[in-house]
Amino acid sequence: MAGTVTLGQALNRALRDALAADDSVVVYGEDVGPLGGVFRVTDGLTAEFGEERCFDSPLAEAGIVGTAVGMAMYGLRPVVEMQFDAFSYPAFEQVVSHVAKMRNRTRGRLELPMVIRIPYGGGIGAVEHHADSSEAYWAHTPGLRVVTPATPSDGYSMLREAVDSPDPVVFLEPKRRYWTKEEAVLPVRTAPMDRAVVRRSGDDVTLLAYGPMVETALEAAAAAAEEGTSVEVVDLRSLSPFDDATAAASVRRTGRAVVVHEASGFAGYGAEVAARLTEQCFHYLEAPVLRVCGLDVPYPPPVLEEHHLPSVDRILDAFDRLQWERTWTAAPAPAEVGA
Amino acid sequence: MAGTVTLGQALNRALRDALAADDSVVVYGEDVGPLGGVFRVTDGLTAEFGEERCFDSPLAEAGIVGTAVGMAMYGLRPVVEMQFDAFSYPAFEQVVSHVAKMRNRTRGRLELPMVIRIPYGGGIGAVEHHADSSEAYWAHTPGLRVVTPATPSDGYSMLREAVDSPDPVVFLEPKRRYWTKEEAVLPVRTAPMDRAVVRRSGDDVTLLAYGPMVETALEAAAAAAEEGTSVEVVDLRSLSPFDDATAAASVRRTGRAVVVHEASGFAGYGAEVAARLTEQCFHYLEAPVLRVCGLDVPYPPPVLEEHHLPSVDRILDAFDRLQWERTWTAAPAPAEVGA
Amino acid sequence: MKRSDDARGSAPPLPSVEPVGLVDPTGRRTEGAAYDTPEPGALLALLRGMVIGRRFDRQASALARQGRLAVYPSSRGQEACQVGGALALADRDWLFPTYRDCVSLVARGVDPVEVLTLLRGDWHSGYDPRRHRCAPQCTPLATSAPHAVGLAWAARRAGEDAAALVMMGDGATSEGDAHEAFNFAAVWKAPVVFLVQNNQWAISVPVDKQSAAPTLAHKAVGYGMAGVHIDGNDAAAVYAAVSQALEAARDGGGPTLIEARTYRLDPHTNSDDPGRYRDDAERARWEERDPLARLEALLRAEGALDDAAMDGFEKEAEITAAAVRERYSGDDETAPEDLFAHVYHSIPAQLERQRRDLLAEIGEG
Amino acid sequence: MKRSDDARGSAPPLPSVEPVGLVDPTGRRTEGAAYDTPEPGALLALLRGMVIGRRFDRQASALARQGRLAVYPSSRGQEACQVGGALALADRDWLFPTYRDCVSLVARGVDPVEVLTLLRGDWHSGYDPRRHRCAPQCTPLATSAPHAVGLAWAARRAGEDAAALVMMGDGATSEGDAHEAFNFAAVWKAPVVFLVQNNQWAISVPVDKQSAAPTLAHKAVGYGMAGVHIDGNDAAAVYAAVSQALEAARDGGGPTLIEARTYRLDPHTNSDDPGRYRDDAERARWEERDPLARLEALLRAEGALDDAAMDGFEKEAEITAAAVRERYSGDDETAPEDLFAHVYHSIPAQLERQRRDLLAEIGEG
Ligand SMILES: Cc1ncc(C[n+]2csc(CCOP(=O)(O)OP(=O)(O)O)c2C)c(N)n1
Ligand SMILES: Cc1ncc(C[n+]2csc(CCOP(=O)(O)OP(=O)(O)O)c2C)c(N)n1
Ligand SMILES: [Mg+2]
Ligand SMILES: [Mg+2]
Repeated sequence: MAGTVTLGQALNRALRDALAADDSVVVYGEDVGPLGGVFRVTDGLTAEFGEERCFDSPLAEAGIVGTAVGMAMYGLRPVVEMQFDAFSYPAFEQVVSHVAKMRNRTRGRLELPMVIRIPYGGGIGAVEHHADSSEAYWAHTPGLRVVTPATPSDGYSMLREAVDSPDPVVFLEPKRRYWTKEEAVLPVRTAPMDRAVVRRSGDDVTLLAYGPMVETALEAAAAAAEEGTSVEVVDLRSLSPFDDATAAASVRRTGRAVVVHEASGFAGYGAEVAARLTEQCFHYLEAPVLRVCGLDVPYPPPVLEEHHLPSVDRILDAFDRLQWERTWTAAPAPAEVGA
Repeated sequence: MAGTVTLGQALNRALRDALAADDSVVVYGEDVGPLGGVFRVTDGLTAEFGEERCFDSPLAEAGIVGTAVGMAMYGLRPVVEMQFDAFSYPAFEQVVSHVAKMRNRTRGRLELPMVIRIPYGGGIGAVEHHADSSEAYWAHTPGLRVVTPATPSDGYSMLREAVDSPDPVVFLEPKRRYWTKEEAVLPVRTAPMDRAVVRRSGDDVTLLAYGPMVETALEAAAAAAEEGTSVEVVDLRSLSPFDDATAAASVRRTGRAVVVHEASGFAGYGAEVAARLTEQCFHYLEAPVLRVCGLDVPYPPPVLEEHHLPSVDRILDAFDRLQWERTWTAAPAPAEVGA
Repeated sequence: MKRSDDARGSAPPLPSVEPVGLVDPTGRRTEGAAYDTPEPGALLALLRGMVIGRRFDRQASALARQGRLAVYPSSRGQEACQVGGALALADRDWLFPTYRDCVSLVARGVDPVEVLTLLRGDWHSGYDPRRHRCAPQCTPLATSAPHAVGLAWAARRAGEDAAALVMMGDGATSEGDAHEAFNFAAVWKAPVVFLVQNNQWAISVPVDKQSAAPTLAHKAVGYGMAGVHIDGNDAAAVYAAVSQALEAARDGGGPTLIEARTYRLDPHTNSDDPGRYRDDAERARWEERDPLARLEALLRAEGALDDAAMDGFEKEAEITAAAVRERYSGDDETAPEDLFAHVYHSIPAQLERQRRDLLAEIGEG
Repeated sequence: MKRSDDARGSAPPLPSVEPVGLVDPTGRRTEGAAYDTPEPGALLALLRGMVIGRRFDRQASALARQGRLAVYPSSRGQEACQVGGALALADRDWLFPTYRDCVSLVARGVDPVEVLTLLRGDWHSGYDPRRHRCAPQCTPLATSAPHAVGLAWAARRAGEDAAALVMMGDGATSEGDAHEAFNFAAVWKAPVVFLVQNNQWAISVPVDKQSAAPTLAHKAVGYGMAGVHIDGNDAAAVYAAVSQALEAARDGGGPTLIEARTYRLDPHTNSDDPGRYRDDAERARWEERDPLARLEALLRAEGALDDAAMDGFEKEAEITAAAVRERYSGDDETAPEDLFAHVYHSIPAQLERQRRDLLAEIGEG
């Protein structure tokens, strides 16, 4: 498969290849069978692999995740879909009290190699409950790996890696980017899924983004370049664990950082990014790490979502607030405090 | 009621007075009736007010919160108990998708004046699922008020205020402090529940804590004083909304800050505290805001919980890492960036 | 053993595996029906509601096709449930509709434009829930069922003679919240009626993948509540069954679970593609069981309806559709600052700052 | 209508409102019993398991009183369920116990000391789940039920002739997860047996506040699965009913919901105070329905048990208790670095830093 591929297609191909490679992989959830999922990410899988490998279950998210726990206990590698972000909430207890803890509870005797796919985020004009960004809930929960791809290649590679992972993975799919295209050759292996990557190099500011906001961040960086500001864009990819090395190295070099996400800012994931980069890079920072996030309101109705979502303009505004007039010459590198 | 009172007794008295003051208040949940709750916070309420005002419901947390939503829609003021922190998770969808959003969804036409009481946190030697600190999940959810008292007086006053609040309140009760005593006269009104308060004044460091950790913070401040460090202890009380004014004023004055909580640090509530104080006080800070938090692991079994929980020693260690050798003379106060 | 099995109720009769009806698909009264057929006035009101409802639904589908609604889940084919359920309610009762139940809201008297606010994407809900005693339409499946139970419990406590009608789909019955609501209602003997519109499909998933039970109404047995299985394309039956259940509920008889067997003729929403999962022949068979034609046939055969009356209904329907179209050419009235106004009773400082920033950004600050 | 009601099963017979048994409280065989009475060998094994189980339970309660366990939820009075359920399992089957089911684990052959690891507070679970085919004991109510369904489904898919037995309490049946597990099991025809130990109380809440249904077994009807209501103090009945249900499940007959009517004689846990919510007279009446005495009486009356055999069981029980006591005087083997070792397959950098910090702090770094 070479040529133009969308994120949705890349994810579909990853599932197909995973099903073909390993008989212990099963895919199920709501409408993932004949319909192929409401976003068609599971399109054709039932036809190709049969009802035993890709199928529709009763409509109950706790039941879906809970049965997947049992399958994984047995040794299967279930990949389940939550149809939309807010519809993963009924499964919250199963995820937090079991998926995240079973390995630890049993001293590693029961691993849960399972993947919970969640299309997340807004920007598609959807009505209430169809545009939440739930990453902070999952990232705060030890025992889960939480990853989110931003490009078709990463979608393919990270999903394959998630399915192969011995740990349970919450796999967050930026739904507004399902149709994002890339020239790619599949199968492909990109960076390991627990690594951040630099998507664009720059010297003046580090812009940290993930999932749906990576594209927006790159646009902002391009716009800033025209105004003479050189922005380095870091795609975090793995929200938990966090790749300190990549992010902190960039911030130490640029001395300024902005983190961007769609979720409400308050107690959001960006707070962790800002807090830990400040801990690790304090004396390199010319200004506080700023956050450009969704407003601290419930996700708005479609006509207002543009006001909620971080935009290129808001990111550029944040750059302007990075206290450029205050640049000091770098102090001799002090010992940094541990994370 | 004057004399020595425990937090548990103060909460009980608050519920009694609320039931007596307003016929629209109802209290229910698991074992809150004749048993008086596993922590006895509802002790005697059924006997005094009858089964219609305080009663046991079927054992189902989503059902409990969901029916409370309906009661509040009708105009009652339900106060429901989740028996332990981790047992609020089955109600997560009801809380996040309805309790937090109903007012906004209906443009204020349906307010939900309800209180969800959750005993939270560890330190009592309890087995798995009985010692979680779930505040980050709730605080990240716009539409909820999230408060947590640290003293008996605050327990009384804040719970009364929570019951009277037109907004839904997640009321987090630090279970290891249920037996904490104070000389108090009840009824009492302390500071409004959306305000932080300074529990101890100091000049060198601001130590921010809430709920179960306030007592630990005060102990650490006392110990630090003996070593010559003057610590100001801020009890946040309201986790959402956050009282920026009180916290930032303290940090601007001291130039150093540590935030402490039991929950795992990663993407925990302390990240928000650190990030926003850094945004608001960057040029006053002599060192990064440090976090002393639970480890990034599932809550440990009883024999290991001492290693997980923030201790006086760990807080003192954090003070030591505040880069005292680097104190600069305060720069002329620069314009601070907005939150 | 004071609180043993004896203290609990005995099993109510099992629901019928074949749906119960009053009017057969050809428009004739069925023999030995389980309910009395409603009065002609009520039947005319049902027909009128269905004619208007269907026209409204068609209009909304058209708006969705034109991109003037964010999404529209049609209830074409389910009008007997939509209207029969709504008209069975007294003014003092409450309706808890889902995203699919727009026609139900219209039948209840809610302004059709306000009904569409959610689906147009202007706000999460457009009508005043208190004025109409209609909860906002609920999207997370089964989650409004416990709300209805709590509200009904509160109404009874207040001495109000009111009940609540909860709408849900066949798929929604699989959710844990449905179970918890059924159970709370039965234990509390709350005045609630659960109307499950079994339209055979939960998006692409057929009901035999949701449940292995003989009917969904059989679930009632496990809660100790009454369960009935009715023909959901028979408006008279829906009206009668819901009316009787509401009455029993108000009289302290506790909740009833009604499964109404019907069919979603249109796609799940305008963005669905049913060709991927179901036969057109199936849909065609159900088109023949049209709830409107059936009631019209009965009323005409019994001389209770003439062309003039039918024309009148259709005219009303056109007026409703035209009003929706026209009022939709106006601007929407949602303002950016509405984002902040309703999150809390009063705006916290932090939100006030965000509000000011936004207004400044869009040049209104 | 291709996937209509017809495609789904017809209703299995309703469970009996009176619990079904094989041996009456005085130790005599009941007439016209629904199951064959197990062979004498099996009955002796049940009695042996119950004698050992009760002694273990008493020992654990004593340790809890001495503060040597963090908490202990006794199952005294429920031994027929604990042992009858466990012994009905084949080695290849899986057991999904709750916090209350320690005796069940002991009967299954798990090292009693490893069973108590959770309650001693040393770790969240002490035994190897794969070795014994026992899931870790589950505390969040009803949440392991879907695990069992998924595991059983996976086992069948792998061609294994194995089934899973899920234990749960009466209170747990009110949770949404119970509903979802029942439904998935029935729709998937998963080889699972749900054994509800209705011990009349969920902490302080009596079962008539949990459910208004005639029995909890009636819930089965709503899922299209078999439901049976048995005397949970009759070990022969529990063993027979669970055995038969497991067999049916393995044969592709789908799940069964068994309600076993029993009683929790002791407090909910050692820190509970049942005087606040229940009559001592109630407890006293249930003491008379003791599952051990009943089976002992039967076996003695029928000449299958003599003093020597009974002494043998009691000696084994004492040995078990003594072993628990002794091995409990040793140090616990949990090390602080265990905190980090099992969270992920390999320790991420961030945890590794926390590990090093902790070891340094406690002087082991
Ligand atoms: C908790 C939850 N999970 C998933 C969804 C996504 N979803 C919307 S409608 C639907 C199917 C519902 O089927 P049914 O209950 O039969 O109602 P119908 O749409 O047929 O009226 C699904 C899965 C949702 N809205 N809520
Ligand atoms: C989800 C959840 N909610 C609440 C609790 C707290 N809790 C522990 S045991 C118990 C009562 C359970 O009763 P039942 O299911 O009848 O089992 P029993 O204890 O009688 O064996 C409760 C409420 C829990 N463990 N899990
Ligand atoms: Mg449906
Ligand atoms: Mg019980």
